[in-house]
Amino acid sequence: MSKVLGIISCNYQFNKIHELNQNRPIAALPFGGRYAIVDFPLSNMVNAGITSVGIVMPSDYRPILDHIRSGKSWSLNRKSGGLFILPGMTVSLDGNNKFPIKDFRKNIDFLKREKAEYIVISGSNSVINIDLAEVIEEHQLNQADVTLIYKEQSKVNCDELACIVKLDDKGQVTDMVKSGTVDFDSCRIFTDQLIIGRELLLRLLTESYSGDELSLIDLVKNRTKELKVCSYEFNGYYASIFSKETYFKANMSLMEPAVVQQLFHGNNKIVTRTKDNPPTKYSQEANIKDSLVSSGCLINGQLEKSLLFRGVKVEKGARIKNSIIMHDCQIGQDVVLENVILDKSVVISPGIEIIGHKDSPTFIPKFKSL
Amino acid sequence: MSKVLGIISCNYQFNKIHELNQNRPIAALPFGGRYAIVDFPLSNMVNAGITSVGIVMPSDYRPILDHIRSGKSWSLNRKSGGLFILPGMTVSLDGNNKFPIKDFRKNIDFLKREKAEYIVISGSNSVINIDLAEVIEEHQLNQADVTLIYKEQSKVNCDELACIVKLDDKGQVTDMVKSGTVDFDSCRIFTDQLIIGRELLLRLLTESYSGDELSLIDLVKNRTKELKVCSYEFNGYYASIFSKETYFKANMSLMEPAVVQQLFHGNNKIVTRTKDNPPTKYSQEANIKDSLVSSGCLINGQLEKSLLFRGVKVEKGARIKNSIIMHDCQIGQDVVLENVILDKSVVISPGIEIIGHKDSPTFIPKFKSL
Amino acid sequence: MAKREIIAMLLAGGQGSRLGSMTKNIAKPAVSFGGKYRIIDFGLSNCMNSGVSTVGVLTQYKPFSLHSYVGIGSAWDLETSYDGGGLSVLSPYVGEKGGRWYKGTANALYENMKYINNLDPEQVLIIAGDHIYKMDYNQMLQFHKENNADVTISVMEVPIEEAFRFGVVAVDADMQIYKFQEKPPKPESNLVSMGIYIFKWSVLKQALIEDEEDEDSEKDFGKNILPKLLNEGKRLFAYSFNGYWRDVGTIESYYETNMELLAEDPPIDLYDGSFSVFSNSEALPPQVIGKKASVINSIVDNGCNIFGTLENSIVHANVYIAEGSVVKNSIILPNVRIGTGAVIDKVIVGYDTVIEEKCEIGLEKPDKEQQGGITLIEGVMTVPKGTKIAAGSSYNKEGGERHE
Amino acid sequence: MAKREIIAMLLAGGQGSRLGSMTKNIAKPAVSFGGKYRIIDFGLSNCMNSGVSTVGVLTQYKPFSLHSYVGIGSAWDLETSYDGGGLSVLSPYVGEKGGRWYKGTANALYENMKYINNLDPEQVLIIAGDHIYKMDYNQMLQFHKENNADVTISVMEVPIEEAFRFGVVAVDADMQIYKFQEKPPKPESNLVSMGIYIFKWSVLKQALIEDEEDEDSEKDFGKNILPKLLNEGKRLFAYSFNGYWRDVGTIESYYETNMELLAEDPPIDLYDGSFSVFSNSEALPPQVIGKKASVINSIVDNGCNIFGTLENSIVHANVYIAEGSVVKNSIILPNVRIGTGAVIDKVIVGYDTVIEEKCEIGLEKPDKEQQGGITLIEGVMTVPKGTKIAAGSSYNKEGGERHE
Repeated sequence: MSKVLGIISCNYQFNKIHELNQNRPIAALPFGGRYAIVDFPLSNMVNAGITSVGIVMPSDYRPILDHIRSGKSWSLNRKSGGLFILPGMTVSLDGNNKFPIKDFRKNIDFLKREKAEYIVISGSNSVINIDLAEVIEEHQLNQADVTLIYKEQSKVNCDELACIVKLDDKGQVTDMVKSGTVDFDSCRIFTDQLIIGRELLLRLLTESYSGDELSLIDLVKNRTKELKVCSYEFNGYYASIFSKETYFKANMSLMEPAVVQQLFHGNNKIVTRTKDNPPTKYSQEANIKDSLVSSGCLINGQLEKSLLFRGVKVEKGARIKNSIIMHDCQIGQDVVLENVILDKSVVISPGIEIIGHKDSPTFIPKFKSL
Repeated sequence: MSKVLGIISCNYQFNKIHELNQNRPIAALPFGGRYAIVDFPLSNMVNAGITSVGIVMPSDYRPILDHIRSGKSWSLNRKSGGLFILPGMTVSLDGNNKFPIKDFRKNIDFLKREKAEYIVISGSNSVINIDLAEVIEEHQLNQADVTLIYKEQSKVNCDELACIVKLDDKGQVTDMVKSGTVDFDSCRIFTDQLIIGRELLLRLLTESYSGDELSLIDLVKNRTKELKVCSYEFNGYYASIFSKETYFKANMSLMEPAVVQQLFHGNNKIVTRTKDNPPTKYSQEANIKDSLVSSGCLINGQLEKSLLFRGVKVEKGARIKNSIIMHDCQIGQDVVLENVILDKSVVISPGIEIIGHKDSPTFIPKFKSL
Repeated sequence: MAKREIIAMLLAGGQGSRLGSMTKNIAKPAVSFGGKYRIIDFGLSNCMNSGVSTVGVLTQYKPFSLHSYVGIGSAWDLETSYDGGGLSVLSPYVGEKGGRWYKGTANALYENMKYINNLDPEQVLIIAGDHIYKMDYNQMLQFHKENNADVTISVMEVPIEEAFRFGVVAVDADMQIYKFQEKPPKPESNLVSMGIYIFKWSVLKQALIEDEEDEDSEKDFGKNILPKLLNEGKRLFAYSFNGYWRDVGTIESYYETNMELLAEDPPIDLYDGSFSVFSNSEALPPQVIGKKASVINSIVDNGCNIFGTLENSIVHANVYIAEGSVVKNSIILPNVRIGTGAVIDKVIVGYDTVIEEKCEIGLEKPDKEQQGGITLIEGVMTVPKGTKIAAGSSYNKEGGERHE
Repeated sequence: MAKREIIAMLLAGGQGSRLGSMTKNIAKPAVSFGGKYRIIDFGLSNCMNSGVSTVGVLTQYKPFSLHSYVGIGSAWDLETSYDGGGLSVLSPYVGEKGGRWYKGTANALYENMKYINNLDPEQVLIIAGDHIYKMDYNQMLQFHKENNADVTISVMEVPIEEAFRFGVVAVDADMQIYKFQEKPPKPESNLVSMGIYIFKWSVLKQALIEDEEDEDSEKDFGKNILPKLLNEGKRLFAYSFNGYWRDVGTIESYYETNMELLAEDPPIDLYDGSFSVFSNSEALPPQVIGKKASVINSIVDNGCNIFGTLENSIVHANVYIAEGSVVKNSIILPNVRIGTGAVIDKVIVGYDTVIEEKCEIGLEKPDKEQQGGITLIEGVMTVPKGTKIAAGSSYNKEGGERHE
């Protein structure tokens, strides 16, 4: 395989999700019981044999750095290649202007120095397990300049923030538009992942005199005539997280064994930082149905269609339904939770009842005691 | 040994050294052919068995992070304890106001969480190899509240920026004053290293309502009557770096084999990040005297009383005297350098002659080609 | 190099033959335990939590399984360092003329004397790789130093009728040992050795050399070294340990010790963050508990998919329990698959094994049950659909040995 | 687990007896080379630079020295991973009934067949641990695949009069091999095997099993496996390598290969950052060149203190050369101390050795010089003040072996 470089833009944030991630970039948001969202792009790249990955950091770099550390969990603590911390600005996004070119310009030395043929560029708000090696192979076979990865979804699942890819009959990209502006039955949603030649990217960055406010997507879409912009359809599970609702929905979709199977039990593993938690213990009084539980929990209560992160304690008589409980929360006796999201280390005193709305769960911020 | 926590303040900068480190905190300044200055406090702590070290970072954290990475070189890539990145502000200093208490307040959660009995606090602009385990032992024996480490120096070596420790006849600290304000024959210079009980530090931080602009040194010196503030005299090699001249002098002092012996060949090693450089090669034309050379160099020219960092190339006929050449510089044929400091990756074309002043060497910034 | 105060030598060479086919492909200390751990995690974590930062792990039986598990010790903050510190795996060496196993615990130390000499410690801590306990060795070291002891033996009280199975010590009021008897028929005391020793290295070294030359010696600490030193008038002390300690050397004790974790207040707390047990574990997804599953009084590790009924059981990583199956009072090792309709009771299922649909294991109770009625299914095999296995039996497969 | 395309098996078990006392305490691949490296660095760095990320290192002689040097492979980005990838050290196993050394290169592979089976690669690259060269195995793999070869042998041209010392291949225009002769008295070709092979694993596996059963076989790749496969009509190809390659198996070749690095344009470029040679090295201070020192045409590593005269020499880490001493045409291994007034010429000084004041080594030239006039001083010893040693001799110390 030709040498490929990975870049993950971890420096964006969505206004709609502000409540959940005010103190952390979306890339560091806990997901699926033990992961951070950045684990998905990072693992996908490493699984494709990519050994040099640049992480574009937001100004508050600590949550991401705390999670990724030296990159050892992903075997990226290397002498040759490895993990590169790239400074970026925290950008608030609402649609097409992802991958601002000023981020790339700021790190142009890195792009010049790392002698790769191709660059895989990924966002950090998608839950996806994709075989990027196959995409790279297809990119090569097509002799493409750029390959955009999309997922076809029915319109009802297509948020107005999504970026839609328009294709010609040979599958080449003719345009990219905001979801709200088109009216199709089904949408080809850009998954925020693309492959581009390194030389081409460097050329685009130096050619485009137009200001820094443009995004890489703009550069590509303005050149669909001169460049060969190919597309790759991804058929597996894909969720884009940009609001509390999409966050909740994506987590809840893990109650479907098929989704867990596809995301976590296939050939390519999603890797995350391991912690030394003991296994989970279910007591005589435990009553669990249709749930996902991480290690280190002590469960004496009742659980239904819920997701427990590491180290959660659930006391006797507590009933949790349709909820997400992040790590180290303590749920007191006889507590009733339904449609709630507890951020990490929340303590709920005995007897308290919180019932959120089915479509818009109640969110309790971290370290809160109720 | 009781559990001890280390904290290194890497977030300060001196106005006088601005030229040398405008793009890096003083802690990341290259020193002695292959080190960064932060290697000294970091190695001293690790050599004393300290396995939890907090690094207070300046806003431009990258140079330090690039150097320290996961802390693996110092065996600090640990599950229990290890390296902690603490956010700080970049502070510009000129004397006594080191260790601003707002840095400690900002990271008070860390100080509360890490259950150590003592804390060793160190600056990051001193070149010193000290057995901190012995100091900690003495601190315990003395049942001291605080122990300040000082070095006695003749007045002529005592810069006006130094902080002078005044002792009573039992060796307890009665006051700390700026060097310029006293008139002794010899000075006891505070080496920017102290030991303090963790509980005491937490108490001082919460007690002192007076604003954030105070430093930990102020807090201690205002309490020399209530607290038992002991002193520890360090007798070995010590250099404090706060200007181009002190930087140059400290590097040049390494031409003295005894200094190299004391700093680098004793029981306690100064550890730094290793790179895979080949060894250094001296050609038939090489003529080296009284110099310090790092690995990866190719030397065809003449060297006298000079310090070469890694990967320097010196062509035939070049003559370098009394100079510091940082890593990856290229010195062309017949170049003459005397009393100069070349920052990293400087290229000097053949035939060029640069002769600086003996007491104030000429400085060439990094990546410059002349 | 600064002289080291103490290093640990962890004896991990035991074949564990009393664990039957559980140790067919794996060294005893590498056997899974408690839903997530390997037995050796406890000794290594004790070192880590006690600040003992240099550990020699002595292996011989199936060393590859242990070696690949412990690696260079990073999982226990024991990463091998330039100066010989950190963790080193010490296997019997095959010379040009062949190699041989250690002749006994003392011989194992003797053969690795050069390793210890290079490190030049003041004290040597000797521990076993097959005990389940949490202990701060540093407290024992303080006791050892305060007494200026040549040897300190960690001891505990057992019912006097059990004492004959151990090394029994008799002590004076200062806890100095005046008598040591290995497995005496009529014990004089209920204070027994836990097989954890701190020796002054100078004393141990001399004793090892002399014992090696003694042709009558069995090269064993309990039988030879300790009685010999006592006879010579050396200062031997007993350090009382009051915590939980188990030897998991038999199928029964392995089973019971696992099951003790299921108590409401288990005698050993794995959830105590101030003295954690560390392990070298892979990042696995959370466990899935299905719509029709029932999970009570059980311990389950990451990566499991539970769709059946689970009761009073310990389930290690990546186990799949199909809908309609029932698992009771059992210990399931990693990567096991239990098929629909299978029912198992009081069974230890070895790793990577598949139990196909409708098997009934441990249900039929013969009049005279072997091994405490515990059924043992060997690892890396398939139990075909509908197989019935009586309680207390061992289900093995003869033939080709896996790469160890 | 995804099927791996290729894994490497690095044969590092050779005793290196032709290197004399240099390999008394250390395996040949762990011997220092070129001022900073160990011989094995070249093979491991080639793997790293070629993207071969799974390497089994087969050791047997003095395995501890190699094991502690390579660790878990981090220095070459080959850190051992959960799925068996990365670097694994494979030592001969001591079973209950003892252990034995490998019977030959093919037997070494045979004994580790289960390791390879677990990894299930398509191709197996076999390399030696004692060759100095830089090679992109990936190009060889492409050639191998393009030819749909069963075996590809890396070959180079040598003067025809040298060919009898190697495995000689005869090829057709497409580089397909039609004849292979191990060390033939009268070579038909000057194309010789470098001991670097890529095998289809399915083909190699079958051959290893059959060869193991063949009682007449010497279990050697060159003597048995390759001729056998050729006879069976398998597709063997020769991959031409034009770069620098040296076998450093004798004192003379070790010496000469080191000395070649001192040429103005050395045939192997260690300063080429695009294909670096990596090593597991300690952070040592820069080298000190004293006021009265003279250093010309030499390679010196970190941590050295040079106060004397150094000429045409290679000096490894942490060496101290006192004022007034003269070191010429020599290779000094790590941690050596050379005293005031000592003069040494064309000497290999083993690691950790002290040469006291006024020794004269290699100055006196006997009429008939042994080992090319190279004097060999064993490691870890002291040459007393004023000792004179004639050129071409070996200065050893009998007695106690260090812990290896």
